[in-house]
Amino acid sequence: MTVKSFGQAVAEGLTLALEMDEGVFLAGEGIGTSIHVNPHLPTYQLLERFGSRRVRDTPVSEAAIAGLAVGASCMGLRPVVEIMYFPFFTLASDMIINHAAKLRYLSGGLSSFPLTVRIKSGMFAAGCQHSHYLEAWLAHVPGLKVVYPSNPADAKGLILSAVFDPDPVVIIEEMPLYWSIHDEVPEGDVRVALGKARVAREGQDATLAAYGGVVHVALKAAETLAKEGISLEVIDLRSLVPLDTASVLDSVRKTGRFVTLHDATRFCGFGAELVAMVAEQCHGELKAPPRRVAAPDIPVPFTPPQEEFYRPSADTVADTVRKLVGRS
Amino acid sequence: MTVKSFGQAVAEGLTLALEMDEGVFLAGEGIGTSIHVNPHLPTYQLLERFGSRRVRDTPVSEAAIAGLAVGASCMGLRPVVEIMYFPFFTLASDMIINHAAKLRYLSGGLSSFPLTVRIKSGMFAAGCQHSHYLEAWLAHVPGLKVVYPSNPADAKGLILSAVFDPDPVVIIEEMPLYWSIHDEVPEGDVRVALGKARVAREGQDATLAAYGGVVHVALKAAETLAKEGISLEVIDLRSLVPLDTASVLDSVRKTGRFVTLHDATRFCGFGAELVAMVAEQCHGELKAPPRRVAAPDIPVPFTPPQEEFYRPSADTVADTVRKLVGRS
Amino acid sequence: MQPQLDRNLRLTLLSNMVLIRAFEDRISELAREQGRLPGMQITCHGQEAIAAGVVRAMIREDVIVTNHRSHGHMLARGVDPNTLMAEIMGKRDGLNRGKSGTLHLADPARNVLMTSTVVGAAPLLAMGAAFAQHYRNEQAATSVFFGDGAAAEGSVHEAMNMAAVWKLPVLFVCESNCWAGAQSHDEHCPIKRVADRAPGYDMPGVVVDGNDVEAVYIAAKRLLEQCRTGRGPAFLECLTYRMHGHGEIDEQHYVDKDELAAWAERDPIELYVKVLQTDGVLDSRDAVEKQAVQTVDAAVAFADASPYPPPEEALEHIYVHPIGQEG
Amino acid sequence: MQPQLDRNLRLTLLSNMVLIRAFEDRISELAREQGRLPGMQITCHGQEAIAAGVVRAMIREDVIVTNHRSHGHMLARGVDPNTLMAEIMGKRDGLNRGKSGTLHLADPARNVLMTSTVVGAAPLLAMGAAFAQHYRNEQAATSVFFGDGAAAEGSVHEAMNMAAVWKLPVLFVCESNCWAGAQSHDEHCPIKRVADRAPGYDMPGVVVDGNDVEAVYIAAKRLLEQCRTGRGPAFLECLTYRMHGHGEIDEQHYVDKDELAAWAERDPIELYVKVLQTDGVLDSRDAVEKQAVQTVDAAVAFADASPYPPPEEALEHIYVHPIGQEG
Ligand SMILES: Cc1ncc(C[n+]2csc(CCOP(=O)(O)OP(=O)(O)O)c2C)c(N)n1
Ligand SMILES: Cc1ncc(C[n+]2csc(CCOP(=O)(O)OP(=O)(O)O)c2C)c(N)n1
Ligand SMILES: [Mg+2]
Ligand SMILES: [Mg+2]
Repeated sequence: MTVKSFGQAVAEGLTLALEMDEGVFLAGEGIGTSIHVNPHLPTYQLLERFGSRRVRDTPVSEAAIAGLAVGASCMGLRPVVEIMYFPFFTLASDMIINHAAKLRYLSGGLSSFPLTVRIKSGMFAAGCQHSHYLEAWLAHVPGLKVVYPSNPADAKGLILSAVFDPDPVVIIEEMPLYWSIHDEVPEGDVRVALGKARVAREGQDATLAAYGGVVHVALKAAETLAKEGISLEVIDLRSLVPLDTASVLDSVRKTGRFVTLHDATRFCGFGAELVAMVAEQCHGELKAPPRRVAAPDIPVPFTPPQEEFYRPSADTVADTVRKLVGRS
Repeated sequence: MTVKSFGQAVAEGLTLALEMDEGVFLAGEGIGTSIHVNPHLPTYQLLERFGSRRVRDTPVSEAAIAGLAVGASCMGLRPVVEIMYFPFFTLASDMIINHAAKLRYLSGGLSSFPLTVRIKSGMFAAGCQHSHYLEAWLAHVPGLKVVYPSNPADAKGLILSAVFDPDPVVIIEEMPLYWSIHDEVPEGDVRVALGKARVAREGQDATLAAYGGVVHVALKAAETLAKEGISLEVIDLRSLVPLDTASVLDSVRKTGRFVTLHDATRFCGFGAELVAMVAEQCHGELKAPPRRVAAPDIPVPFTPPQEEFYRPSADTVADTVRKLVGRS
Repeated sequence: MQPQLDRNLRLTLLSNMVLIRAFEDRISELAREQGRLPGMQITCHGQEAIAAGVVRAMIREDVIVTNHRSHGHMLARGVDPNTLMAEIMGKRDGLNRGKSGTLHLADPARNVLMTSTVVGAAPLLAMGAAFAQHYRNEQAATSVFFGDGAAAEGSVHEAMNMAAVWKLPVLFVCESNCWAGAQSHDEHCPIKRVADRAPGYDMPGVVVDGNDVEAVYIAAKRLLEQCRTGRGPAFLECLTYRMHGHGEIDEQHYVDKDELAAWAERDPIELYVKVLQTDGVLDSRDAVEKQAVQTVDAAVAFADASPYPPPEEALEHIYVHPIGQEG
Repeated sequence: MQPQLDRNLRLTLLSNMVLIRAFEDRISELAREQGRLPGMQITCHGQEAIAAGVVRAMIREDVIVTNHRSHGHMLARGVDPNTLMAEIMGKRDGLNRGKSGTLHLADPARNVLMTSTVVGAAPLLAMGAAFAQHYRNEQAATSVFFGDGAAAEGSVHEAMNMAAVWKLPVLFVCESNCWAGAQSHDEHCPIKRVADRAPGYDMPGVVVDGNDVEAVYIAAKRLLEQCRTGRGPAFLECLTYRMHGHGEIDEQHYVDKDELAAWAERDPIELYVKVLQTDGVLDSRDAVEKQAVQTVDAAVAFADASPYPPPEEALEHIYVHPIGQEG
């Protein structure tokens, strides 16, 4: 175990994958030579280390980046491609949605597509053409797997599982985590299975399900609530597809209360699926209505006070839980 | 009132819009000269009638079709563009999601984009690269409005509202309805407001919310159930954004039971939002768990028995409602 | 003057075209029988020389990626007509267990890697496949078939650009059949020859008579050779005409009858039969045609005998390990 | 030899460039002060001649669509430097009430219609705007600015293709500054001159020295004239160099210092000052520069004095009639 940043942990996963399998290659815009020189970036110095055959800077051409992944994976390689920011996923979406996710099905199982798409997400004062949380789109498409790590160890373990999974996996990396989150990371090829949630904090009074950076927001809220005698169980989903429904439902059955949290906008967000699932499965077992904490239904704003306004806060989470347990 | 097919009703709406406003023009692949000669197609003979300035066949170029709409609408025209089949929306999605839906916001309200995107949806034995129900994607994007008519009068009334709305509206048209559904359509410029649901059938025992072609499936199930003494209220949402939440919630409060129905796959489908909303708002008022009837989480299959397997049926709806009311 | 090709090769080129024609004729007939073939049927009538010419120019290691008008490419590559026909009917014994139908055929065992019916997508997939060949340093290339209409899509541009920047072994085969659905060439393309765009990607752009099977073969062979030897991608435009409607339901009300008749005079099979007869290579045209019809008869019989796959099989073939059942 | 331009015009070209430079210098400084400018700042240092030259060649009815490197285009078009600076700071009195920041500036009143920071998107938007001009039979054109890196995007291809098929009045202005982020020209483009793709769309492709403001002006004027008179779109490639990093945080470790120095020798402002001095047109360079600095000082003062917009205003400007409050 060594303490690493989130970005370094992704880098370690990528490095191992590149070392272990000659069929693994990376491609994306500026993943080799970058305008950013930052040791916490996931592809930092991988070009220098593995050369331009394995680590490939591409033209600004998202459809081609995704097409490269689909075509090369069908030939048996294990492409790991990067979409620079989530809004540009739209430009790659035909390849990912209509091809990566469907061509195995259409072939009657003759072909497979062991590709990984890394999508960088998060807010960084650039506005809604650079920031858009679209994980619900991906989760709605059969044929894809979708993972969303919150911490360094999971980031490394999930990227390894993604790369060596026989099917297309999308991994969403929140850029601001790259340098802001540091934690212990196990050495070597330690994978985190796709579809297994993690109890980030045990609790008795309510269950909160989250993924990615807001897991830390939830933990902060749980800390605050603990001081008030309210015990919040925080589940870090880690993977949206496959979804570890059992972990969520077991916890809800234990606590009798449920809240979700994400940075994406509320309407038709992933939280809707979680709440729907809980409402369907735990009817009569809930002591209070299920709740969603999410961004308002607006594009990600640019100017700092509005960007802050967009972001769901630990205070909002704590308030929501207080109401759920009847303590507000 | 005249009886018209669904396709003729759309055509009537488009015709009126073209007649009423010189700024309205239509563009899309084969909307003028088509390989299909069918009087129930919504753009049948509009080229002959309005000429190629107003009704424009485009290259096979979905990004350009959408870009045309965004650029021309910003200049004050009212483009009405067609995306031939829903999966090809991916190719237009950058323009629609990152531009049509966001540029007004980014301009601080200086610009507006009075455009309409008509997306053809539905299954027709072509498989998942031609059929994919992605309305939940659209509904998740602030800045768009999304309408989804089930019958000729609504189709005409909603298309008119969409064309003259000052913001981007996406209207989803299920192709198989064009010729299979005939009903009375009011003459003239009779609009259906965006955001107003319609009670398609009154009932007391359970509430079903649906949109598009499956409204007819729901009505068929309601018919069957009525014979068994179960009274199902069917709400035709007509518009997903804005969503008429009041109509849904009022009905659920009356019946105490809720079920949704759509052709899209279940996981993260629009039904998740509806169930989540009901679970949040009607906690303690539900006599049974809310339910979703939806397609299984698979791509739309090609071969006829599997296509049928995909499609949620009136029998499934009836069974689900029977369980809800404790009669199975 | 074209160099003289080997006699066996010439006969193979002919029999490939004749088989394709017989197959497509049958599709055309079956499409008119209610309930026989699910969905819209798109045939390659008139374009057989392109399929035969390009595919015969390929070596076994070469890979094909194709589009909605793929039957000819499949047959030329030696895909079993029985499983092909069964697939088009959506049957259990179809090439893809009824999951594809006519539109998304794949036969990876014969290097017919993928088909996409999203117009313009095939070139991107092919670029990715060619990347793998290049990455592994294989002496092989990928041929991708697409239409003149597809050339308007941004995806084709991105595929050509990336293939050119990285010198990937892709042969872009544009079947310029004068139509994209009901739109004529000048409604979607501002220049006469799509191949004239090739220099903009630093690749050779060759235009051939797509109804002259030997011309297609010779050009494709040379360009594929260039692809395989590290000299980067190439573009081959084959001028031809779509002799049936866009689909079999399309009655082509928008097509000039004289133009169609003029192209019918240039039927690729008739032209080649004449050449081979003149050169004394072809003994009996009838034998070739009879053989083709027998093959197609057998294919239909095979397909008819196969049941539909079970409805619940719709749940399979999404993931390699179905979710919830991972090792 | 270029024809001699009007004296006032020449002085305007210079003062436009000088203002842009002063503005961008200030952005560059402010970007280094912690917390002063939100987000990454992208300047057009070295590319001022393109903004000044193209925009001065436009008539009032002409429309601009631009990209992430837009400050120069805005200033040349006469956008108020005060509200521009306030917008870049994300302030309430910004051009777009702090909703845009540096990346998505729009000033429709001055026909700076839209900015998109999705690389390659601007040409599609411009094509749509030009369609409206054509539809209304206006004698006007749309100029769109994009980079050489953007030329790899499918969107640029689709925009050029549709504009060409329909003969829309768009001037595609490619600012070829040798870089796309940290990638050099040959990493994203297989040919030396992007303009060589123009014939593939049946449009003229003109290459000019992008650091020679008069050359840019003259070429743009001629091509815009062609656009406005129904002769369809045109392509203008302006060869230049990105003198700062991709953003102000970028220290350009990947840039050859000698190459950068050689281009610094060809600074568009220095070059033009020399020309105007030789021709005896420019009395005092200092006066022009002083004026520019004063303008920028005033802009910063204006922007600093403006508060941030209220956080809840984040809920506004999505729909014309907020949902739930329709008429
Ligand atoms: C992205 C996309 N847009 C539209 C269609 C509908 N479509 C199918 S084939 C076709 C025409 C294609 O023309 P071309 O590329 O010339 O091929 P051809 O049919 O002539 O062989 C169209 C528009 C599609 N399948 N995919
Ligand atoms: C679709 C998309 N992909 C990637 C980016 C990130 N990005 C911003 S600017 C840029 C480089 C663009 O290069 P070029 O078009 O030459 O313009 P320049 O910056 O040189 O003016 C990139 C890759 C983006 N904004 N949009
Ligand atoms: Mg064609
Ligand atoms: Mg550049």
